[in-house]
Amino acid sequence: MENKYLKDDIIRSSGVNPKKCMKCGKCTATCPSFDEMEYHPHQFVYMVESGDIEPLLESESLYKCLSCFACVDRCPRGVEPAKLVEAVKLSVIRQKNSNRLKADDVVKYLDEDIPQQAIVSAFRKYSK
Amino acid sequence: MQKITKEMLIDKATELLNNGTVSLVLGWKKGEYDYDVTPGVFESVEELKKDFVFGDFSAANLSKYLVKKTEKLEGKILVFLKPCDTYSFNQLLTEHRFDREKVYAVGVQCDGMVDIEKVKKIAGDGILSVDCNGEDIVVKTLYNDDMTIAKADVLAERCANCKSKKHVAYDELLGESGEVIDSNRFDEVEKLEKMTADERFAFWQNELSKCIRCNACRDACPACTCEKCVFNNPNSGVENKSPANSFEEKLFHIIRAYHVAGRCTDCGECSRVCPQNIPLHLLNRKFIKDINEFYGEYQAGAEVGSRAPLVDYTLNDLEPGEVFDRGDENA
Amino acid sequence: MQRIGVFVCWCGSNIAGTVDVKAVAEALKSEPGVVFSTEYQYMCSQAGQDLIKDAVKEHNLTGIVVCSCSPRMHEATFRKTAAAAGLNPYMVEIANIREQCSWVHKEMPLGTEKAIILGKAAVAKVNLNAPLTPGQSPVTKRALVIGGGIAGIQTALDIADAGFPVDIVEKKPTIGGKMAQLDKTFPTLDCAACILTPKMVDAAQNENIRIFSYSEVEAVKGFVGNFEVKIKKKARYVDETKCTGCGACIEKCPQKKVPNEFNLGMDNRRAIYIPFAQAVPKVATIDADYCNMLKNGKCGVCTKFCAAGAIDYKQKDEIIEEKYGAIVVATGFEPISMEKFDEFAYSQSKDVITSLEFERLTNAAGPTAGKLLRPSDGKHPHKIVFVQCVGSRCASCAEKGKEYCSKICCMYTAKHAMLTRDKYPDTDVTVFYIDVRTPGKNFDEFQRRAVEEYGVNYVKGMVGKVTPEGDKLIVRGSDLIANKQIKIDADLVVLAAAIEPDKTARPLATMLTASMDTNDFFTEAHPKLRPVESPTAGVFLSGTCQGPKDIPETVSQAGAAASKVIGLLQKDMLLGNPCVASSNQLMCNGCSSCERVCPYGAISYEDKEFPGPNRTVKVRRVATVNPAVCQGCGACTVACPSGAMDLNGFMNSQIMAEVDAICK
Amino acid sequence: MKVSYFPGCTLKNKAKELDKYSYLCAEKLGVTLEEIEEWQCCGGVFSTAKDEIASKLSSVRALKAAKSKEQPLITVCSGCHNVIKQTNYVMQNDKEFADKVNKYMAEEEAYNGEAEVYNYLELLRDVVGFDKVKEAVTNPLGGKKIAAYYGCLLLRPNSVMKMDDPENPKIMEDLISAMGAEPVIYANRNECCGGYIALEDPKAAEKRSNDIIRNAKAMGAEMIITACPLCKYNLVKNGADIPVVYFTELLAEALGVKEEKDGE
Amino acid sequence: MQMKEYKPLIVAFCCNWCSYAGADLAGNNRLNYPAEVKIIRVPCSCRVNPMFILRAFQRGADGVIICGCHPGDCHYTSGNYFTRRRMAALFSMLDFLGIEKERTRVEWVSAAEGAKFAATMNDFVEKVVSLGENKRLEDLRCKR
Repeated sequence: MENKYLKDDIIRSSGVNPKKCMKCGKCTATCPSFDEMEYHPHQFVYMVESGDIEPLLESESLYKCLSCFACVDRCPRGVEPAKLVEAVKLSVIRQKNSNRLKADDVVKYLDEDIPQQAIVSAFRKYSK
Repeated sequence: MQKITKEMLIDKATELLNNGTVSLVLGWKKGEYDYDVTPGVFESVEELKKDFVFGDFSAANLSKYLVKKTEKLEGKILVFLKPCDTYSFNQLLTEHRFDREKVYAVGVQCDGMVDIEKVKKIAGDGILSVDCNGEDIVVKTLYNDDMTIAKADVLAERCANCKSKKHVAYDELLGESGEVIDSNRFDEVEKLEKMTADERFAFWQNELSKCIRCNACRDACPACTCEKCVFNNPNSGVENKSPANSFEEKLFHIIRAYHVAGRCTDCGECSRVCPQNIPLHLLNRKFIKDINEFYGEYQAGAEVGSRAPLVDYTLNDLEPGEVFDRGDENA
Repeated sequence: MQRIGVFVCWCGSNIAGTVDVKAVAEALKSEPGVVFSTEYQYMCSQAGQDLIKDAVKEHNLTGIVVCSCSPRMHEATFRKTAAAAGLNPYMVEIANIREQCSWVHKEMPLGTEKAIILGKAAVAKVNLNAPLTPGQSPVTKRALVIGGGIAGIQTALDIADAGFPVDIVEKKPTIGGKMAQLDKTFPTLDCAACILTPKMVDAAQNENIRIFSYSEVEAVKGFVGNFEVKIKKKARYVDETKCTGCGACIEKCPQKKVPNEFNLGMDNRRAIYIPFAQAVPKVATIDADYCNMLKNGKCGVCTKFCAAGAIDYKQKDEIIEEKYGAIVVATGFEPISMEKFDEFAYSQSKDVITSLEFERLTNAAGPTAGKLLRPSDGKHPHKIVFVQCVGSRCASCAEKGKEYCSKICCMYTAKHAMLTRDKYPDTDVTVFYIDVRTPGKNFDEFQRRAVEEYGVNYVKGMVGKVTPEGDKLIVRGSDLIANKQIKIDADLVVLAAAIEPDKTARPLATMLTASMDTNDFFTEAHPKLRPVESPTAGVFLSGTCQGPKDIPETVSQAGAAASKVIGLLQKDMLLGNPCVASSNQLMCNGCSSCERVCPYGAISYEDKEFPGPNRTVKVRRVATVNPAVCQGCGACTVACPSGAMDLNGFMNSQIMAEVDAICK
Repeated sequence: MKVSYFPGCTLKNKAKELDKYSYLCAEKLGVTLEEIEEWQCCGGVFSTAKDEIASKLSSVRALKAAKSKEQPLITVCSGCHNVIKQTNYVMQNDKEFADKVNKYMAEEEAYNGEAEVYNYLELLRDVVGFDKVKEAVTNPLGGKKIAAYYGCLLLRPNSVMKMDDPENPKIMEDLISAMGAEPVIYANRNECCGGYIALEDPKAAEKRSNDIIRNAKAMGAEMIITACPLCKYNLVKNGADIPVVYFTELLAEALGVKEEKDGE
Repeated sequence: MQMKEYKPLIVAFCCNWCSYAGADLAGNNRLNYPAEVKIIRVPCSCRVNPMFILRAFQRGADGVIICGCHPGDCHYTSGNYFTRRRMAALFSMLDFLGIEKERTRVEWVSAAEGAKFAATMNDFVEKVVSLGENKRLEDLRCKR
């Protein structure tokens, strides 16, 4: 997808206006997955706004967001970074053969106590 | 739902007259034919028994008459109000046009009013009587056999597109009060908006050319209660001196619609009383529709004391130039 | 019928170069009402003005049209000329044939044609002009200042110094406001009490100043120069005239568990109290919510120990009515509640405090006698985290925070950080900031000193979560420069809470018909040119009630407001603008449309008797315009459906006549 | 009174006790849970993308079922609650989205967010009332120090969930008090446990969970209660050395319905 | 009637504090605009009654433009906010009646915007000229 269209698409699909960001960094301050992420919530906002989206598409960070909405609730400007992360991630896994989690792979992750909720959630987050 | 009969109204009025609650009754008065019902003031039970009517032609919105009737009144006046009339009632209260203390308002359940012009179109001229029995009306004429017509087919436009069956003001109810209705009343306006400017102009030229400037619309309008209308005001610069080619002759309807914009409750009296059947309510509805779209939903008269949109503002209102861009989207 | 003289000015070649002035004068001769028409090189010159005056006398003119430059240039000149000739100055109209004609058109025929039309419009208007006289109203030479913080005190002192009596109404038992609670003031670090308390004493001793402490404004009537105000003096159960402020009653009061609001609840006071040592008036007040005597009639200790016999349990609220010529609003601010920001754990830990609480903790007269100790365990904190912009610049949720910048937090945080490092060099101080905003004299230098000389650690980022654990506060924040999330085990967290207008401001604005913005800050008459006046004539703004500001700015605004008040009070009579609205009551419906668009609250309603038919009388509600308050915008005239409301000098018929003349 | 009940996949499988005690407690408190027919999995996590439609249909069907019975829809599992409540919110507030969904489900009647969605906790607080719960307690928990763990799904996004103050909630604390125990306030009770990431990156989940357990214990907790099977899994798996139980189980104990029925 | 070059008639209502001063500034800077524009001074744009506009059209004006202070800068704090609502409603109604929308305009011109004033007038006149003579309002009630 052309970069410009990709940006528009992500903004439309997420409903987020990255221009509202005042770059305070509270999202990143509050993100529980910070250590696991290469790009952090405030960078998602900035990079989408500046059209620098390619690195995000290839980053593991996409799959580290917990959808815990801490950044959404605590953002003083109502930017909702988690929605951007979700939209960028969707734009990747919607491509053909881009599912991150395949049914066959699941077995290796299972232990006997793991709740169904974890499996369906992971599928929902990682696969189309 | 029970049917409300004229007897029930007369009984109520009689009771209130007799127990001294009210000294006057504002209601509907029978005319020569069943269908030419007019507003009437009744002072005694005898008068009520003689002339009071209520039925499918009790269309007149009586709220306006309260302005003059309460002016010098000692005691109270009884007024009967259909749901749409109660909106005008509230709007007049918002504008301090009469003293609420002087009025005893009885809300009357309304099943819609019949448009006699529609009946004539179906039954022809020479109508002798029109009787309603629920869903149908029976028409007797000079020339033809009795005819039964579905009431739904001859409902007045404003009743077919009724905006609310809810009484928003009353002291007492006869029958039931319903709900605000999600009506299709703006469809006609939308249809016009979708036309080209030329088509719209042709439409309105055709309609407004019929106007004979009888002032019936103004005189019936519950929002037009000015002590002196601007068109009769010698200082306004628009007073009607010689009708030929004068200013007001041509632009009367625009100014009138503008003056009631944000205050008009969409009661439809203007179109009902127009002897030339000009759809004047469309002008008012255009303003209402615009106001709803530009500034948020607003129903004049829904409550007492609300602030009309044209005497209000927000810092981020739409610019006058933007109203057209919208229009283009519609086109 | 008017007798109108037309005077066409050449303005040298400025007009005459593009407009055939002779032709204009000639053409206008035949307009209705015109009895004289001429042209001259410079109409505004003495000779030109004499020409006008002579013509008025010679031709018995009743109206004048000057075709010349813009009325913004010489309307006042020609009005004076008319007055000198014995005409009402408002019988003059100007046709602008220079700026709006000769200077913007190049061809003589076009310019001349347009000048004639503009002249005709002016003639048409003058034909309908009527003499206007500005209304006059006397001025009560006394000012009211609402709020006794630094803004109110400064305003009152300045007005009093100019010789006018001033009353200060303060809702708390003492004047002094927020500044009295501060420790040191930026950027000079002088102690707040040292510079404020002398001013408080000055105010108390100034014979032109009366202080109504523990009092509130109840009702305001009237208009500029003539306000009538009701002030409620709340019962303090102590006779102010007898109390010497000795404090014996306080020492003996058995009710010791009253949260001390002056120290923001961080310690306790008695039920009878003086808020702080330098209070003005230094008079005790009994807190009726806690006093055992007032609650259940069992105690009376304070009476026993009061040598002056000042205790009066039967004291009642008292209403004082007074007249004022001007009112100054100085209601100040409060920090917002931190309850909705519990990601910072304010309500979960005593060691998460606001900056104002920090002020009290470092103030020598505060609950810790100036030693910086943690509220939870009284230990000295070794790691302190300051968080800026808590609730400021917060656009996501109106019920939580404020969209605006609170303006003072960057500087006081720098001050707190610097003072901490100065007094306790063993303390680590970290400040989380979004931006550091220091646009003031010596402000940025101050903040840089905190960093460079005192070693305060400024981190560009925000705190996301504070987790109290054991006796530590785990602060998780971002460092955007390093692109890191950092964790600090802090001992104390200080939140720079946003400030908001005092809660009493909104009801007060309603009483004053003064306008407010959505944040409840008072709106100024013009944001740039009239920043200390409210749009409501006679109401002035001082301090943070108009917007966030620091002490130097507050004091300068207070002085500016005072000078505006002095300017008003030194007049004996107020001359109004005669071009005000007026309502034709015969036609008025009393519908209130005009009132709703009036920005000045100039329109009120009265029930008036009118003759009806057959010698009856009917009473109708009709509008009246207060000409002293009306500023003449004309919004009401258009809101009025019947045309009963009209504007002097710009009447419906006059503008309509101009339209007709132009479109003929 | 009768309410519609959406149990969700996990409650019929790994978290049967959460389901079972929900029924028992409700019954004791005079509420009948009517499991909606043929419910489908909610999907586990709500996608905030406006163009993600198919994954929200199962929630819409559940909501429509409740609407048709004119009953509020009750959820217990935090995951289901979050997904269904957010879905309902977009159906109410995003007309464009709702139109698409309704078109997609063309054969059925249009749905525009008419149903009300309550979590079981809200049912206890707002419908039953904690005072009534307190009255019904037969085995008070004797002042045990219990930490409520909310996680993220019950509280956020607050603009949609509107259950409690998202930064300082007290609904579970109030329940703990009503059951005769002592609530432990600790700041990390609304931080994420690591959620579904446990599947792929257990180390990450471990760190999150440890932060929570450590904080709760530091503030004196002897037990943790939760509403979410995934939260419980993460906390238990990552070395919680104090009991982690579902709040319904504890409630059943306090109401005295646990032993009797277990005996059957 | 003799055929001559079509010259429109434009009435411009300008508020005293901003736009009238802006027009004066255009003059001071000698910025040309067509002589067909005739300015009427009003204290505030909110003084402009829709009746004035209709009257102008009635008497043969081909275009009517209202100029006021920028929103937020009104000398009377709120006047132009009312203007904005009133004119939005009125213009939409005129459009509804089939009157050409290019004949009416509201423009915010500050006292510093002499150039904007001239440019606005040039543009407005150009648009009105392209429409030709205003017949519709006059003809609204005269069906031929």
